[in-house]
Amino acid sequence: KTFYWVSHGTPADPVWTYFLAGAQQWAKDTGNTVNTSFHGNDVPSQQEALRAAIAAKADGIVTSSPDPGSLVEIAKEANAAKIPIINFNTPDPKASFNAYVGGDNVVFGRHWAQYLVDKGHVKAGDFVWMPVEVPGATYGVQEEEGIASVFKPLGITWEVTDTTLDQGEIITRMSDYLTTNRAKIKAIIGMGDLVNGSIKRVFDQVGVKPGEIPVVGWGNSLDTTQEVLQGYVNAAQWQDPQATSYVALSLANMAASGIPPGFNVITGALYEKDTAQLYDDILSGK
Amino acid sequence: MSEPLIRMDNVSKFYGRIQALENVSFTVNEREIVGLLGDNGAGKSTLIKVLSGAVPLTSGSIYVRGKKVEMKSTTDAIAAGIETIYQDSALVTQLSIARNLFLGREPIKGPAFLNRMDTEMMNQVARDLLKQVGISKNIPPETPIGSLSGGERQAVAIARAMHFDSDLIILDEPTNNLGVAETQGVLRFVRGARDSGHSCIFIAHNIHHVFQVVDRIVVMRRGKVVADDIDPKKTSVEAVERVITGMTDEELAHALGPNTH
Amino acid sequence: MSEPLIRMDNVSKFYGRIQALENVSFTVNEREIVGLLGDNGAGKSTLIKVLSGAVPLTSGSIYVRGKKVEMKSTTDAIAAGIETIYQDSALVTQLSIARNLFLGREPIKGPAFLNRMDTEMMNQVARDLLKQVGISKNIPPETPIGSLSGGERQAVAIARAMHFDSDLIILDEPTNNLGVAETQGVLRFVRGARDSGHSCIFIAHNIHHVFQVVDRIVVMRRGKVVADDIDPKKTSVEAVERVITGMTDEELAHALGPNTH
Amino acid sequence: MLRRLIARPEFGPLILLVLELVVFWAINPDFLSPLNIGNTLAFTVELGLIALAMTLLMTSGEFDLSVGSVFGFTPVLMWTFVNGGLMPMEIGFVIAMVVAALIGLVNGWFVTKLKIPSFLVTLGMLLVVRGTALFITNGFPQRTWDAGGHWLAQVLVGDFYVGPFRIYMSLFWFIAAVIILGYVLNRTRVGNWIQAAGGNPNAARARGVKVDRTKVALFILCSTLAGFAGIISSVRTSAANPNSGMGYELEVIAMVVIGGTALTGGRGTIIGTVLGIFILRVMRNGIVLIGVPGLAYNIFIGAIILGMMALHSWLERRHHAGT
Amino acid sequence: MLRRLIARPEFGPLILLVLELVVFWAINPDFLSPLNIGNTLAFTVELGLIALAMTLLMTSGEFDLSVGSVFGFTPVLMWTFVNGGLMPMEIGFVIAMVVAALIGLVNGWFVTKLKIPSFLVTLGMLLVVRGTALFITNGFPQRTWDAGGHWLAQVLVGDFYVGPFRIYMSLFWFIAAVIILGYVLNRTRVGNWIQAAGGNPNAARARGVKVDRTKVALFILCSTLAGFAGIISSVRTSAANPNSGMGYELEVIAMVVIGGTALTGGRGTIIGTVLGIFILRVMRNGIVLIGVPGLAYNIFIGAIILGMMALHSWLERRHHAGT
Ligand SMILES: Nc1ncnc2c1ncn2[C@@H]1O[C@H](COP(=O)(O)OP(=O)(O)OP(=O)(O)O)[C@@H](O)[C@H]1O
Ligand SMILES: Nc1ncnc2c1ncn2[C@@H]1O[C@H](COP(=O)(O)OP(=O)(O)OP(=O)(O)O)[C@@H](O)[C@H]1O
Ligand SMILES: [Mg+2]
Ligand SMILES: [Mg+2]
Repeated sequence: KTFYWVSHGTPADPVWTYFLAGAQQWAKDTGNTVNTSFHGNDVPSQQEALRAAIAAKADGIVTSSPDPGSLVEIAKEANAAKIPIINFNTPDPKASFNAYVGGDNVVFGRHWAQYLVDKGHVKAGDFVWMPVEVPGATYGVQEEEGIASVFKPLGITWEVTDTTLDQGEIITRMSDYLTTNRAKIKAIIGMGDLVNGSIKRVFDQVGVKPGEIPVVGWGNSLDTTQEVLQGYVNAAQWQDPQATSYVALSLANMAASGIPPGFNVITGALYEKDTAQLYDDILSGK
Repeated sequence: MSEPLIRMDNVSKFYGRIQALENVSFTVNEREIVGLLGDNGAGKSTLIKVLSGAVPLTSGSIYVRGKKVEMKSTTDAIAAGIETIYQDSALVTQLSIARNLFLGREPIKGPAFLNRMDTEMMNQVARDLLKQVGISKNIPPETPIGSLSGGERQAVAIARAMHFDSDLIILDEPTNNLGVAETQGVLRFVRGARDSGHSCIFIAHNIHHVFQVVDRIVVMRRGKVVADDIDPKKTSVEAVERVITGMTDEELAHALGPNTH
Repeated sequence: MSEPLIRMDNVSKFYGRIQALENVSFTVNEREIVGLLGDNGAGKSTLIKVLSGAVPLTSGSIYVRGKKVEMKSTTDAIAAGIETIYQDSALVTQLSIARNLFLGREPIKGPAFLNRMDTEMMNQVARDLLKQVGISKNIPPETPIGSLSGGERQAVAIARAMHFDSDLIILDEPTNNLGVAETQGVLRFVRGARDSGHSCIFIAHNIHHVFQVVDRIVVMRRGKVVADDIDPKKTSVEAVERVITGMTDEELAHALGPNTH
Repeated sequence: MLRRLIARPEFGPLILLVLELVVFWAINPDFLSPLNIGNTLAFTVELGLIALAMTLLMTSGEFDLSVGSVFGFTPVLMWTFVNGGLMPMEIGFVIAMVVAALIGLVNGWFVTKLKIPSFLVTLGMLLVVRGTALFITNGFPQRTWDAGGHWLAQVLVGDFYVGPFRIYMSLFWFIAAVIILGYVLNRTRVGNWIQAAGGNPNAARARGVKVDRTKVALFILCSTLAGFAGIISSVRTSAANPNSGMGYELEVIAMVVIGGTALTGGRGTIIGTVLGIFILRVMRNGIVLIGVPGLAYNIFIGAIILGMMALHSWLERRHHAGT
Repeated sequence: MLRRLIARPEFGPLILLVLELVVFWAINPDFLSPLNIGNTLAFTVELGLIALAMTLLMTSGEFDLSVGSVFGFTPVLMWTFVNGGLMPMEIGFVIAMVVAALIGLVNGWFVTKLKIPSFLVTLGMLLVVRGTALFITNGFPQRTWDAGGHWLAQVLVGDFYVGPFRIYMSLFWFIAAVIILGYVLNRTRVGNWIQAAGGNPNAARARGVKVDRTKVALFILCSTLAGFAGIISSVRTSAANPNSGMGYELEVIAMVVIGGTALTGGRGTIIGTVLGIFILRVMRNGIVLIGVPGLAYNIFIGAIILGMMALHSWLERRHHAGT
């Protein structure tokens, strides 16, 4: 059978390489063909690819949602063509997908904010810095929504800054910002894997000791698991990227065989130093 | 006497720190062909560029029929009735002959808002004009300028001035690159222009050509006008050459070498 | 008789579907100055472009001292001892006079791997050469070509050929744009080149200039050679003009208009 | 007849397009299914609108790197107004288009009056416009999915079926733009000025052609059509994201250049651009359809661009040698 | 003396840089703190190396959009070899540099032999190289953390303190490149050829200058230095990510053009480029330091580019009018 795995992410984002790895693993395990493509938040091009998959009479499609609402039409067309279409990574309840596999970015954001508050790292009147690779991309926007739901009532202020997807540039911009605002920043939420994975390098460059500024955020990369183990990052979010792809494709395959998936699969866990080794092992393929 | 068509008064021009014109005063009367002579770098092209608005003057003023005019751009000069054919005949190599001829003044066919060029008319006029300037070979008017020979290009530029007859036509070395027949075409055109009431400024290094058509000769040297009322009918070519180079007879004979006299 | 320096045999050249040269045969002997005449579009520039490797020929062959040579690029021609000064004097406007003069053959100072140009020497030579071609004004050799007058540019191109004396020097309308003194400078240079053992092809529309220097005149018309052994000492200017235009005496008199004779 | 066809500069791109179609179709016959054709057309015409305007601008010797950001910004602005309940959709549309035109005006003004290379001006503008889109939305995408029934949405991108083909209204906008801009470039006075402005601006100026005004008008055209395409796209895809249109500028310029318009100005062809648009879009569509792995996607796009250019240059040379 | 300084084309950029430094410093004195200066220098010189090579390439009339992707690809390749245990670091380095040079060779070959505009060639190459980097790594970044102590890493980017300033070895590589390339462009025969190739390639060819060979060499230089800068950067930031260098091409070209090199070729200045490099990097650093809101970052960058260009053009004109 032929399946299409269509991502709104960029291959530049390391977490997506783990998602991709899950899809490839699934193809290997089951012997089915999986055609993969990345669309870098470009909605028209993703829609076009999805319609191409429908035109090619795919046996099943799995896709992530670039923006809530943007795939409503496509889902309908897939339904009409009787092609199973499974949503993963970023949910869109408005669209008629057959199922959803993945986390909930709003919930993740709320957890991070709550974590900082519960552990006493921030209080009313404090300022939190929230770097993100691509401002305006859905994940950051939804996370901010969740974070805001905790911080706003408490009177905690924050700023989102733009770092790009380029490691050299990320480190430079984050260092610049940290140098300037070091006194003001009470905590950092790294709203992306590349950003959070650069914390150690930024701290080292600016001369901040591990633990001096509490950090939470994404943790789907070896850089971050290491940072958690070494104390640079207090807690990081695990998204089960490979598993998400694998399960989503399995559901698509199942639906293609006529068994409708009547449920969603929710993934994700927030880990600290004690459990970080587990994820470090998964990511380094041990 | 009435006001001259063009009067330039005490005009100076600096390119950076190089002074190309130094207090030049220069007039052209109605129905007069003025020959402008001078050695390389004398400032002839600069003078007419100032007059046609292609470069701004540094100081001095320009009067057209006694009225002071600011030549801020070529558009101003065209509006004042001055048409110029530059030395580096300014054509667009990618465009066809016909399109170059009418550039900026393309005829319109049909309702104005459609802005549609009258291509047929343009091609027809272009064909006629090319014949008039002495291009005997049959070159289609759709040919891009880029594939013409040096002289053919010059001929196109001339043809353009012939068609849009203005009060004053400036020709900067129009006979360069031209063959015998084409050169005569240009000279005939200049004479015809005067006969139909126009004035001309004619620049050329070939003094014989100048002598054949002009009413008055002005000579420049190193940015200054050194003679401005030479009558070609009463002066010899050699005398004018001496004024141009600023040499004594003896120096000139030496410079011209043994073979020439 | 020994082999001529250059022999072009049955050369044809098409630009797309336009035939610019039609079975042209043409020779230049050692120590000979050949004048190449012809009306606009006759194919003169094309002929010498083929000879200097600037455009490929469509058919035919070229021999240098009896040896067949493929002119695939200008480099081949330069290696064969052919130096060309193009009609649209090919200079780099952004570079200085001195840098243009030595372009492609810059002198090196110090160890070779440093590849260092000998700027002082270049400037010195440039200064001298400018004087030799008759530019009396003191132009610093560091001046970019872009800020020279038309004639001054031509003079720089000439100066270049004077310095790098090759077996054959081709001059395509070198006296266009040039003033009296500068023109004589060029003619003197051509004569000097022959005296020191070089050959020249000299193209000009000013037949008087041609008559002053050449040993033999070749005339082209519409892509063909129509006369290839006119002796300027035994022929009148008018007769040559008739050959060029291909007209009878009567037609010519008419074409030249009333003022000219 | 055939000879004249071959002699045209658009012949090379035409061959390329046909070749491409044949290859993809041979590999996957679904490639020419009505569904896929309708699908490809939908997005193609949106990018295509920008490419057409860019053709004129490039013919006049300038180019515009800010079109991608205007494509993203204009719909965001419009939907911010509309969703905020500030005004009805019609007025929001008009205001957004006026702002897009103003962006073009500023570009043109900087380029012509201050004589700054259009590369720098429009690169700066790209950043400003993209930044503004992010700033006014705080990074949040605007929702547009309730626009479906509105008459303006219908006029812009309403879809209907012609036989098995799903056709969007935007296709007609595109065809209209092809006809009008093709006519302007080849048949009108203004077209002559555009070509002259790109070929030899000094000569054009010397003839009294308003070179600067022509260029400014083209900058405005380019921005306006980019904004228009952005709005069409946002209604069709139900998404107005401040990040959309990223990188379109290079793709659009590539389309224009592949079609045969000179990168340096003076020579432009609308038909060529239409071919260029299809060459690139068909390629992107075909590559997904024949199942090129996601990570290798860019390798293929790049390699095909290079390969096609090599073929193009070979065709050109053969053609010159042949006649 | 002063007069001659003012007459130089680099005078405009110099004023801009000084102005920029003064303004930022006045707003936030920390701007000139040793920590910040060391910080800024580190990344500046990496981009700077590319900009220097690009200056020569652009003087010769071409440009290279693939430098950013080569910047990302070269270190990925090197670390893939090294981390895979296939070879020691020295050999990995050499092989990666050779591959970078080959990319330049291919660019040059397409541009000069097939006569395809460098815009298209290097755009295609950008995609191919970026795609290959993703493909060979499967998108995973390569780790370089253990390189710290290796002698080669020390030579490339070892850091040490001069007084309070943290200086990286890469600064010396940059200075060396400035001196060598400045010398080549202004004093050597090859420099004369480069300028002639950009100014009037036909004239240069007619004089027997090997225009094509010169351009190919410059493409190779450009790719090689981009790869070298990428490796330096990867060692310094301990990360070899297949996506690094994205968008650098435009920033690098902007640096070169702001410095006064003509976008159309024929005229180039290394000193101007050095100023252009600092103008842009200082700007990026400064606006974070003075506390511009995060999402407005791009607006400011864009607006400052436009503003500086306006100032630049005003200075130029004053200067021409004045003398
Ligand atoms: N754009 C420019 N920048 C600087 N100097 C210039 C510029 N144009 C001309 N000049 C200088 O001004 C002087 C006069 O030049 P101009 O072109 O007016 O001479 P001309 O009399 O037309 O000479 P020719 O007969 O050779 O065409 C020359 O010395 C020339 O070097
Ligand atoms: N690149 C080209 N493409 C097409 N046709 C050309 C090209 N160059 C020249 N021609 C044509 O070839 C013919 C000969 O041109 P050529 O330049 O050799 O003439 P010429 O004798 O040098 O004339 P002139 O005295 O005007 O310089 C002309 O009819 C011209 O239109
Ligand atoms: Mg002149
Ligand atoms: Mg000629």
